[in-house]
Amino acid sequence: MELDSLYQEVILDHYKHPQHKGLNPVYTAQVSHVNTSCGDEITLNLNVENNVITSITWDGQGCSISQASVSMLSDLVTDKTLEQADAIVKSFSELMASKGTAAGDPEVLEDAVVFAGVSKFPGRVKCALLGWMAFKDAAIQSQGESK
Amino acid sequence: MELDSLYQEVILDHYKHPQHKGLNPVYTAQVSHVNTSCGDEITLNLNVENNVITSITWDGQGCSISQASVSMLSDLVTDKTLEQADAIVKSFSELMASKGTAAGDPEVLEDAVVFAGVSKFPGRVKCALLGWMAFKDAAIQSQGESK
Amino acid sequence: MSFSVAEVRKDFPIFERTIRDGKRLVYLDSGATAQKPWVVINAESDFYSKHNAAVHRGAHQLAEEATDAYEGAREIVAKFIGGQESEVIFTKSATESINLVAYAMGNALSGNRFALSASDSIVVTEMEHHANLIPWQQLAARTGAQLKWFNVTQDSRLDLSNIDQVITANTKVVAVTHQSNVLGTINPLEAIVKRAHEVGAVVVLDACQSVPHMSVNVVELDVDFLAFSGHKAVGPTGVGVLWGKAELLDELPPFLTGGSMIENVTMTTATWAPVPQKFEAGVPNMAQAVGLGAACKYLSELGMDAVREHEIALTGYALEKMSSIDGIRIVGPLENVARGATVSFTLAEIHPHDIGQYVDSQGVAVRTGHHCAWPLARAMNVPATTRASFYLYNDERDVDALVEALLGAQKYFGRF
Amino acid sequence: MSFSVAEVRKDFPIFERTIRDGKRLVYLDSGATAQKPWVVINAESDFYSKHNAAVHRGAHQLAEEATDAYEGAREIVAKFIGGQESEVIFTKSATESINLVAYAMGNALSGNRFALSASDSIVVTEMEHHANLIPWQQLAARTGAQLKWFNVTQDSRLDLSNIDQVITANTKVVAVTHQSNVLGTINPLEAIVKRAHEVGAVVVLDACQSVPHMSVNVVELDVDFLAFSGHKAVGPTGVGVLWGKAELLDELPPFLTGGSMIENVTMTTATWAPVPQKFEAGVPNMAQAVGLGAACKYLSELGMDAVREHEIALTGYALEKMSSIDGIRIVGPLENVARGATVSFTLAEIHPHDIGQYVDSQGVAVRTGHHCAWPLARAMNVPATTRASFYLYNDERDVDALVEALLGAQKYFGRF
Ligand SMILES: Cc1ncc(COP(=O)(O)O)c(C=O)c1O
Ligand SMILES: Cc1ncc(COP(=O)(O)O)c(C=O)c1O
Repeated sequence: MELDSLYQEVILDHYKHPQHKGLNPVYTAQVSHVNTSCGDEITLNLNVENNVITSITWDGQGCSISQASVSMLSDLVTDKTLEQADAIVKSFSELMASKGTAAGDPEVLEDAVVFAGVSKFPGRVKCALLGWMAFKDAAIQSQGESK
Repeated sequence: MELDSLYQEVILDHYKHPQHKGLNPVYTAQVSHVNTSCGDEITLNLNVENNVITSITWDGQGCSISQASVSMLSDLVTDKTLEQADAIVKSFSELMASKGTAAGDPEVLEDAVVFAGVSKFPGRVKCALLGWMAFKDAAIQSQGESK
Repeated sequence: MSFSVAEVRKDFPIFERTIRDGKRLVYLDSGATAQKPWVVINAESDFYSKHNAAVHRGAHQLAEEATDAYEGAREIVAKFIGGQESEVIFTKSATESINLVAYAMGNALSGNRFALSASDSIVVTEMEHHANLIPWQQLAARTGAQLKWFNVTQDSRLDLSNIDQVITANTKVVAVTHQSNVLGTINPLEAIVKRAHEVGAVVVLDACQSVPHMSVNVVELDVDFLAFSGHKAVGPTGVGVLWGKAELLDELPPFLTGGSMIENVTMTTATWAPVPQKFEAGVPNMAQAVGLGAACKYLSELGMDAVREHEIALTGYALEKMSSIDGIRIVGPLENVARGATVSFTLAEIHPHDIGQYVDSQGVAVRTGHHCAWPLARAMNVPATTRASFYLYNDERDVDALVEALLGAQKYFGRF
Repeated sequence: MSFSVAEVRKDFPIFERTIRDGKRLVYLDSGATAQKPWVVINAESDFYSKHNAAVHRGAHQLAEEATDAYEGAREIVAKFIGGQESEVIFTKSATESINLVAYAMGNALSGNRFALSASDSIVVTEMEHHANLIPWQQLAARTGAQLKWFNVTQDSRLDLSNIDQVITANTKVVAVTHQSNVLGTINPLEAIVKRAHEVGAVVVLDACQSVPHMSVNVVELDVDFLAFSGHKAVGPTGVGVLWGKAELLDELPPFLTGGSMIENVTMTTATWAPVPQKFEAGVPNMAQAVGLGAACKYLSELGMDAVREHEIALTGYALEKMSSIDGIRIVGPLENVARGATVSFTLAEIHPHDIGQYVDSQGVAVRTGHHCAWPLARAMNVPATTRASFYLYNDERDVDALVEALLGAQKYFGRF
C-alpha cells in the first residue's frame, strides 16, 4: 500500500514518542513557524555555543509528519556545528523537492531518509519541512548571536 | 439586404439634412448626453412655454442613426404639449425594446416608425435613443421650470 | 419533487474516473469547490468555439451574440436569487464580491451614505470565512471604524443575546454568513436584518454555502448585498456574483476602474456608467458568466427545494452514522436543524491531516485544516478539523464509505 | 521560422462558422479579444471533467492534481515572459492587475517604499487605455499625488522631449502602455525605464497589446510590473497576469484579502502569506489559469518571433492597401516601423459606427468608437475611429475583404 511509504514505522514512532519536545528556557534563538494551509504551529528554541548546537527543543501541534520530522531533526543536529547542520538541512530540502525520485543520503540524514516517501505527496512536503524551516531561521539568528 | 432595414432612406435623408440642428440660445432646459460605448455626444436645448414645446434644437456628433433619430424627434415634438411628447417618447422606447418584433404606431411616431428596423440591431438601439433620452431629461427639467 | 442521485451523477463527467489505483471517487469536498456537469462545461466551450467576442463593444454579429449570451446569463442568475437583472454584478469570486463592497465603501467620500469614520462600527461574526472577515478588518483599519462581532456558542450557534449592544446606532455594516462553511450552521437572518435596518445599517450576506444548497430569495431575506461563488454552485471557476439593492448600488462608489465602466473620461477625471456596468471594469469573464448561467439553470431544473431536501436527509444519515464512531467529536450542530450538509469533526488524537491522507487512500476526498475560518477554530478550541461536505451527487453509499475509511484510519494509526 | 495561416485557422473552431447568412468570418477585432484554439478550450474542459478540486487546500488526489495543473500553468506563463514562477500572479484581467498595483500602493503605510503623498507624482501617457489611466487618477485623488503625463505627437508617437520634466525626483510610478490599442504605436521603453529608475520610480507596463503579439522578456525590458490579459492572447476569458519583480512584490501590501493569502488570522488582525499567494485571495480561477498555460504553450510552439514577423508583413500590406482608399485617414503611424498590427482610421464623413455596421454585413468584424482611450481620441482630434486589428489567424485575404467592404460602405452611404 502506497500509504505505507508515507507513514513508515520510524515516523509513527517519533510521532508517538517525540524527542526534544518541551522548550528549554536557555536559547540563543527562538523561532515560531506556522503552516498556513492547516494551522499547524511550531516554536523552536535553539542554543548555540562556540558554533556548536548544544540544545534544540520545540513545542507545537501538528500532524504525524510534521511532529516526527522535527523530532528527528532535533536528534540529528544536536552536537553538530552550524555548518554541519546547514549541510543536513540542504540535503533534507533536496530530498523533499525530489517528488519521489531520490532516496536520500543515509550518511547525512540517517533515519530521516524515511521521509523520501513523503516527497511523493506534494500536499505533505510542507508538513515535513515545517520544523526544518524554523530551525533554518533559528540557525541564521544564532549565527549572528554567537559571532 | 438586412442592412437596408436599418438604413432606410428617410433615416439617411435626415442624417444628411438634419432638422433643428444648431442651438437656440433661448431655452428652459439644456441637457448633454453621451453614448459611453462610442463617445457620441449630444447637447439639446428645449424651450417650453405654457406646457407647450415651442423650440427644440440640438448639436453634437454621432452616427447616422443617432443624428437622424434626434432630427426626427425634433420634428415630432415641436408644438406638442409635454404630455403629448411624453407619450411619443414612451411609444418610441417600446419600439426600440421590441427586438424587431414591433412595427411602431404611425399615428404616434409618424416617420419615426422607420426605426423599427434598428430594434433588430441591439448594438444600435443606444444610438437611436441617445437624443430621446436627452429630451426626456430636458422635459422633466422644463416641467419644473414652467410650473 | 426529488431526484435520483444515480441519474445526477451521470451528468458529472468526473465520476467516470477513479482515484488511487481504481477506487471509486467519493467526493466530499464540495464545500471547497463543487464538481461540474457537462452542461456547464459545454456552455463555456460553446461560447469560445461559436460566439466569442468582447461584449458591449463591437458593432459586429459575434459581439451581438456574445452580449446576448452574457446578458442572458445575468438574467438567469438574477431570477435564480430573486433579484433584478441590473442588480447582478459578475465578479471573479465571492472573495472579490465582498472586497468590492468593502473597498467601494472605503472610496465613499463624506456625505455618501457609505462613508465610514472613527465613530462608526462594522459588525461581523466569529464564524466568518476569512473572505468575510479580513476585508472588514482592513476597512476598519483604513477608516478608523470599530470592528465588533457576535460570538459563537459551544453548541455552534451565533450568540445573539447581546444583539442590541453589538449592532448599535453607530453600526454601518453587518457582514454575516448565511451558512458556516465549517459548522454547517444556518444563521437566523431575520433577527439580524431587522436590527440592522432598525439602526440604518446594511447587511452583507456571504451566501457561498447557501445559494448552491437551498432556495435563496434576496427579496424575502431583505438583505442589502449578497455574495456567492460560481464554482461552489456547480458553475465554472473564475466567476462570482455580487447582488445589491438597486438604490444602494447606485450610491456605492465604484471599485475596479478601467474600460466599459465609464461615462466620460479626460486625462484627470472620470465619471461612471450606470449599474451594473459601473462595477464591471474591463472585458468581463464572459465564458464563465455564461457557464454560471448554465449552472443556475441546471440547479433550477433539479429544483433547489429538492436539493435542500436531499441534503437534509443525507445529513441526518451522516450525523447518525458518524456519531457512532468511537472518539469522534462533531464540530457543529448535532441536531439536524438549521444546518447544512457540512460535517466537521475531530477523531480522538489522530491529526486531521493524517485522517485526510488515510481516507484519500481509500478514494474519499475530504478537507482538513482550519477551512479559512481560523478564529472559529480557536473559538471551538480545535487546532484543525476534518470536514466532509455533501452535495447533490452524494448519497448514503458515500457516507458509508467515509465511515468505513474513518474506522480504517483508527486502525491504521492505532498500530503503535 | 514561420507558419501557415491556413493551418493555424484549423486550430480555431470559430472559423468553421459563417457570419450574416453564410459569409466568411473576417475577424479583425483581436485587439478587443482573440479567438481560442481547441487546445485552450480543451484544457479548461479537461480540468473540469478530470481534475477539478480546490488547489492548495485539500489532502486528496484531485486537489494534488489540480494544484499541479495550476502551478504548472504558472510555470509556463513565467517562462513565456522570462520571469520567475513566484513573480507571476493570476488575476481576472489586466484591468484587475493594474488596479491591484494601484490599490496596493494606496494601502502602503508611510515607511513603505510604495507609500504616496501629496509631494509625489504619478506619470502616465495620453495614449493609455482607460484601464491604465483611471486607476492612477483614482490613486492620485486618494493620496493627493499629482498626475502627470506624456503627450502624443501628431505622428502618433510619445513626445519624450520633456522626459526630464515629466519624470522627476518626485515621481513614484510611471505607468505606460507597451503598444497602443488604438494607434498600434510601440513605445520606446528603454528611455522611459532608464529615466524612471534614475529617479527611483517603478515602471508599470501595460502589455495587453504586446505579450500576445511579440516576444516579451521582463528581464530584458527591466520594467518593474507588467500586466496582460489571457483573453487577448488566445487564452480564456476571466484570467489575467500581473508580473512583478520579486523584491517589489514582497514589499507591496496585499490588495484583495480573504482565504489562502494569510499566514495567521485573529478576529482583529491578519498577517500575509508569501508571494504569490499573498495576492491570490480565495479559490482561484483555476481552469482559466490552466487554459492560459495552454495558450502560452500554443503561442510558444508557433514562436513569438514568427508571430511578430507575420504581423509586420500583414501590417505592411494593410497600410499600403488601405492608404489607397479615397478619404481615408489612418490614425496611427503610417510607417511600418515600431508599430503593431492595429490599424485605426476614419473614412471621410462616414461615422465609424456606420462603417462598422456596413462591413459587418459583409462578414468583416471591426471595432468602432474611442476604444477605451478617450483622451487619446481627443488628442488625435477624432470623435471616434474604426479599428482593424490583425492577429495570427489573419492573412492578406482578410485585408482584401476589409478594403472591399470599405469601398462598399462608401458606395452605400454615398447614395444620397
Ligand atoms: C492596452 C490595453 N490595456 C488594457 C486593456 C484592458 O484589458 P482587459 O479589459 O482584458 O482587462 C486593454 C483591452 O481592453 C488594452 O487594449
Ligand atoms: C462561507 C464562505 N465564504 C467565502 C468563501 C470564499 O469563496 P471564494 O474562495 O470562491 O472566493 C468561501 C469558500 O471558500 C466560503 O465557504
